[in-house]
Amino acid sequence: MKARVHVTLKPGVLDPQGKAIANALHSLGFDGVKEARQGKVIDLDLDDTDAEAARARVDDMCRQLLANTVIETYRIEVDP
Amino acid sequence: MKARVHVTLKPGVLDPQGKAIANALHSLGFDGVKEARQGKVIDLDLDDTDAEAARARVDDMCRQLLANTVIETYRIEVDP
Amino acid sequence: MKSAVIVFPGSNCDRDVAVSLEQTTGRPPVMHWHADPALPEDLDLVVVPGGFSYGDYLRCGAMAAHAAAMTGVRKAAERGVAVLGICNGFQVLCETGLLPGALMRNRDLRFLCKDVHLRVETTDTLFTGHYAPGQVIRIPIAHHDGNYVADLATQCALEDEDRVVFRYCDPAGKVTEDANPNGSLDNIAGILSEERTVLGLMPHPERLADPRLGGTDGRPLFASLLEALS
Amino acid sequence: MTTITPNIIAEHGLTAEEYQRVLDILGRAPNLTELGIFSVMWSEHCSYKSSKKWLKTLPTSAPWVIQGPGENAGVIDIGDDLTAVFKMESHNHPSFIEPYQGAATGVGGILRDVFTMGARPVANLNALRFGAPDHPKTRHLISGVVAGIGGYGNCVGVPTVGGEVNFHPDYNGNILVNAMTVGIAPADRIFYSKASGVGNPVVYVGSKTGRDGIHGATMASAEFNADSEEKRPTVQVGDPFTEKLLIEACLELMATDVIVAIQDMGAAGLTSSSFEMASKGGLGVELTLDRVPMREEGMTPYELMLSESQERMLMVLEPGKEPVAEAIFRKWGLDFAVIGHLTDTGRMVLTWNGETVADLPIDPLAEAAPEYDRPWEPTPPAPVVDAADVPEVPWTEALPALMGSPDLASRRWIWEQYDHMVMGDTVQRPGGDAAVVRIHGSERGLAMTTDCTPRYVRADPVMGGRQAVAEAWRNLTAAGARPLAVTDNMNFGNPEKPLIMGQFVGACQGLAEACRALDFPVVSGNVSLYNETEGRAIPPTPTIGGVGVIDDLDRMATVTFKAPGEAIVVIGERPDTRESGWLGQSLYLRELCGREEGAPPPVDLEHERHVGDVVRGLIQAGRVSACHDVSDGGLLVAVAEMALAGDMGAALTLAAPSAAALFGEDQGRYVVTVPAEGVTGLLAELGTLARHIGDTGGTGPDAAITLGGAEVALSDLRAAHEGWLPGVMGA
Ligand SMILES: Nc1ncnc2c1ncn2[C@@H]1O[C@H](COP(=O)(O)OP(=O)(O)O)[C@@H](O)[C@H]1O
Ligand SMILES: [Mg+2]
Repeated sequence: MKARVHVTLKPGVLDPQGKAIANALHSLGFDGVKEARQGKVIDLDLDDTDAEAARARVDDMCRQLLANTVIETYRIEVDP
Repeated sequence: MKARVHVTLKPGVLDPQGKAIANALHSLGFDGVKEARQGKVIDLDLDDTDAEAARARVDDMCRQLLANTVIETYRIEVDP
Repeated sequence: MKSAVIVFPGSNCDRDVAVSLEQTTGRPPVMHWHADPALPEDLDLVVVPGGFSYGDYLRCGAMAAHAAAMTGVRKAAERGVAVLGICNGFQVLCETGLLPGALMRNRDLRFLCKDVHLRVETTDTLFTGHYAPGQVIRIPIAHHDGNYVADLATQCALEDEDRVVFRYCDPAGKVTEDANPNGSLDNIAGILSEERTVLGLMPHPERLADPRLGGTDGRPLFASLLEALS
Repeated sequence: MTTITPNIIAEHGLTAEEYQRVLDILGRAPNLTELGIFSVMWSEHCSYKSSKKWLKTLPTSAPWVIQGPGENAGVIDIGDDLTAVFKMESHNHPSFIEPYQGAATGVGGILRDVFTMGARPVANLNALRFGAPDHPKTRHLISGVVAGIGGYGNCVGVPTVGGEVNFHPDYNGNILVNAMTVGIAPADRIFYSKASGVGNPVVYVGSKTGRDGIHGATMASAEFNADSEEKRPTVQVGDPFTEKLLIEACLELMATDVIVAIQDMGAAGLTSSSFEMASKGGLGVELTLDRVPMREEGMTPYELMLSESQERMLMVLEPGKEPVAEAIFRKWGLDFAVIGHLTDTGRMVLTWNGETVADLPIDPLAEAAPEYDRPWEPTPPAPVVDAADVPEVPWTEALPALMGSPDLASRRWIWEQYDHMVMGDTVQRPGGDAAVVRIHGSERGLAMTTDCTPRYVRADPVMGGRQAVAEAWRNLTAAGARPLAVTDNMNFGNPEKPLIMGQFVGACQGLAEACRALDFPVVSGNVSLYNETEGRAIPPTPTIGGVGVIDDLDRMATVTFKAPGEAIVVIGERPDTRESGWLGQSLYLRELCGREEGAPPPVDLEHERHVGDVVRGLIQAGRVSACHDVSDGGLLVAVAEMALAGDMGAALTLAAPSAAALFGEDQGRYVVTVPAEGVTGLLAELGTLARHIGDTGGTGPDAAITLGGAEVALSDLRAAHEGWLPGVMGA
């Protein structure tokens, strides 16, 4: 079973990478970019067969390791 | 208009991040993780109003900046 | 003073800080392997050194926060043992929750290794007694992720409780935007825990604690610890 | 099974002649795996087929040389029962294709060459050449290469302390990334790659094998062209954390007595490492490929043998000692597998699923490796530029322009991205003549530098070759070190073209002459040929990495002006050129007159040696307070660099100097400062070899360089010098 975790910075937390991307796009001539934010995606290949159990386990992983909840939020997709 | 770009390593390319995440999850007791791969998501807020034009422009951005096509592939979602 | 340095597989300033500790205290620290949860007895000080603990691929310090040795560090901190986290060590301490806030990628996204000036904001700590209040010191930084962030409540608590220990400043001691190398909130370079026994800082005091290396402004930090803890 | 067609042979970079030799050796047609092995072993990169003949002419011995060329790295005695182990290696093509990973894996590879020999790496250097600063690709290449070198070295925890950077449009399509590592090993614990002991286990450690960089070695040996883009998937990704584990685990194992031989898996991975170990020991080797740790499913023997996955090593262990080694590698979280053993058959036998998939004779394959005596033509001599034909730009304009020009501007933007202080022994940081790293726990130091002036080499390969060595020697001397030995990285174009081959031959001759005259032997090196794009060759670039020892760090010199009122003295001018100055190939001529021409400055090796020995003697006797050699940009640039480093001005007393006198690039000169009380004695002693040209003085906002009634503020010089690279990089 596959799971995907999206980790993004909380709104309000300044995103230096996103800002740099927006600047770089502008200097390449892409003017229409109002904002850019960068996040992480972690794709997991799991032994689980039960989607709900998998989601709970991945949620655990996120809280313990994959996201820093001081500055980040996360979202889990489980692909049965 | 919002666009989202997913950038992932091409299959077969070594992913030290993913490897480290899988190891860390194992040592936290999450045994059922067979593999982990890490990618990026870039969220863009665009001036465009036409979805097709936006997609073409974002594709350009990917090739020029957002993805390193030597080792990465990308996928674009446009959210009208 | 009995000290221990935690050694993660990717630590690379463990020896450097051990050298400084030995030079100032006359006693080499115990080098403590990350996989061992039981820290030595009767410790006065634990140092979490700089480096790339487990490669730091996910987030700096994220994996190290779960190392067996960190259970020991947490317990020691609860008992009031002094804990010093330098650079990667600061990141690890934030990730474990021993210190508030987080360290993000530098404002300019580049790794930065250079001497910076710091203003000593408080001398009411185990770590800074040998500095003068407001003293400007020169210490190197070497990091990619030293951009300190915290929410407003934390920021206020740090200020109100006199827990900001070092701020980036110019050579004259002015805390300016230009003197901020990484975009840190309020130019913060180092902070204390609520109990004032845990210090995390991005600059490397152990790198300028030997005249041969071009300066000794880092030395009083170790001397302060020696006096406070012996 | 794949039949070997002429097409497949060509794809493997073998000529018809070379293939015939394969048939002769085997007495049959090879299978695909075997063909792959031949192709990498006989590639330019692994076999040195075009360069071997000339490399043999380099001097490689001295009483302090413990290991010259032929091993993973060179080894020299540095006293106190310690050795310095060092080498330089190129990662040019991979860095052009993927700058971050290409440069990062270049650093990883050279680190492995050094710790394979039992040394703890203590310093990294890098010699970089980029295209024109305004070329559309340059900025991206610089930022990627620099981030990659930093990303790898910083994580591994080895300080990156020095290097050099040049810009020239002829590198637009073919940048150079040469990485050098210096390590320190106990004299009684050096490890070699020569296998011994029939039956001994062959052990694989480190990362798992994936399909990385298959055919990388062949790629590095073929000229670039438009469809190189197609070769992109061969790029390897570095994992510096694993490298760090590998260093620690190997050094821990090396402290025991279980390793018979050890070899990193670099270019051509498992093939060349197993082949070289067995070949050096005159033995055979049998490998069970199924046991190789694999990262991906469905890998074939061909892929396993040719993969260039990083962070892997091959070892031969004492029999029965596998558990000792395994425990250490497991402790560090690394893969460990016994994949075969040594035999007395002299053959390499590979099995897969119980079947033999390759069976090759080792010695014949190694001995029959092609060796070419390629036709070559010398570079026609360039005319000497007459200074009278060169326009005089007032020095107040010329100096700031030069200080802010691409080849002279500050590299701070680069070295601030490298952790140059980790390990706590960097006593001379980047920015001076040589970097100096203290030998841990002592009051002695290792000085190191990398040098080459490609524009000189192109104008006159012999003289340019000499100059590269002389400049490295001079940089070490200027720090107060005794220069001991060099590593070289020979970067050239396509050797099948006689003029290019002539550049290589000439440079080797110049190198050899200088190394001999300066007692500065070559102990390791690397050759990178075919650095061409669309038929356009890079300027010939034989990079020299020099290493020396400082016996007492209290007697180390730096370039920094120390105190006001000290005499500024130039040492080493020849009486006949004292007032003239050599402008051919100078930066003055190129940057201010737009002329890149003429013969380069001659290098008189006897004079060079004499002056250097004098200067080193003065430093060691504590008689000078600062020292800097004169190179790119000439005398006034050298003085300006010392002034900027010390944040202190200089009042020069030269009478009506010409541009040639100020900016000529005559060789064999140093600028020193001497405390006032010591000047008279020094000048009397050195006679015409020394000239008092002014005094230090002036600090703060008013600091300036003054000369002939005019002045340039240090702040303006600093702005030009420090501003250029950040300006190019947009930050
Ligand atoms: N230009 C050179 N000058 C001297 N020695 C060289 C030169 N090029 C290569 N060598 C030596 O040849 C041997 C093989 O080099 P190389 O294949 O680059 O080493 P590795 O296989 O460790 O990467 C090494 O001992 C190296 O020092
Ligand atoms: Mg090697």
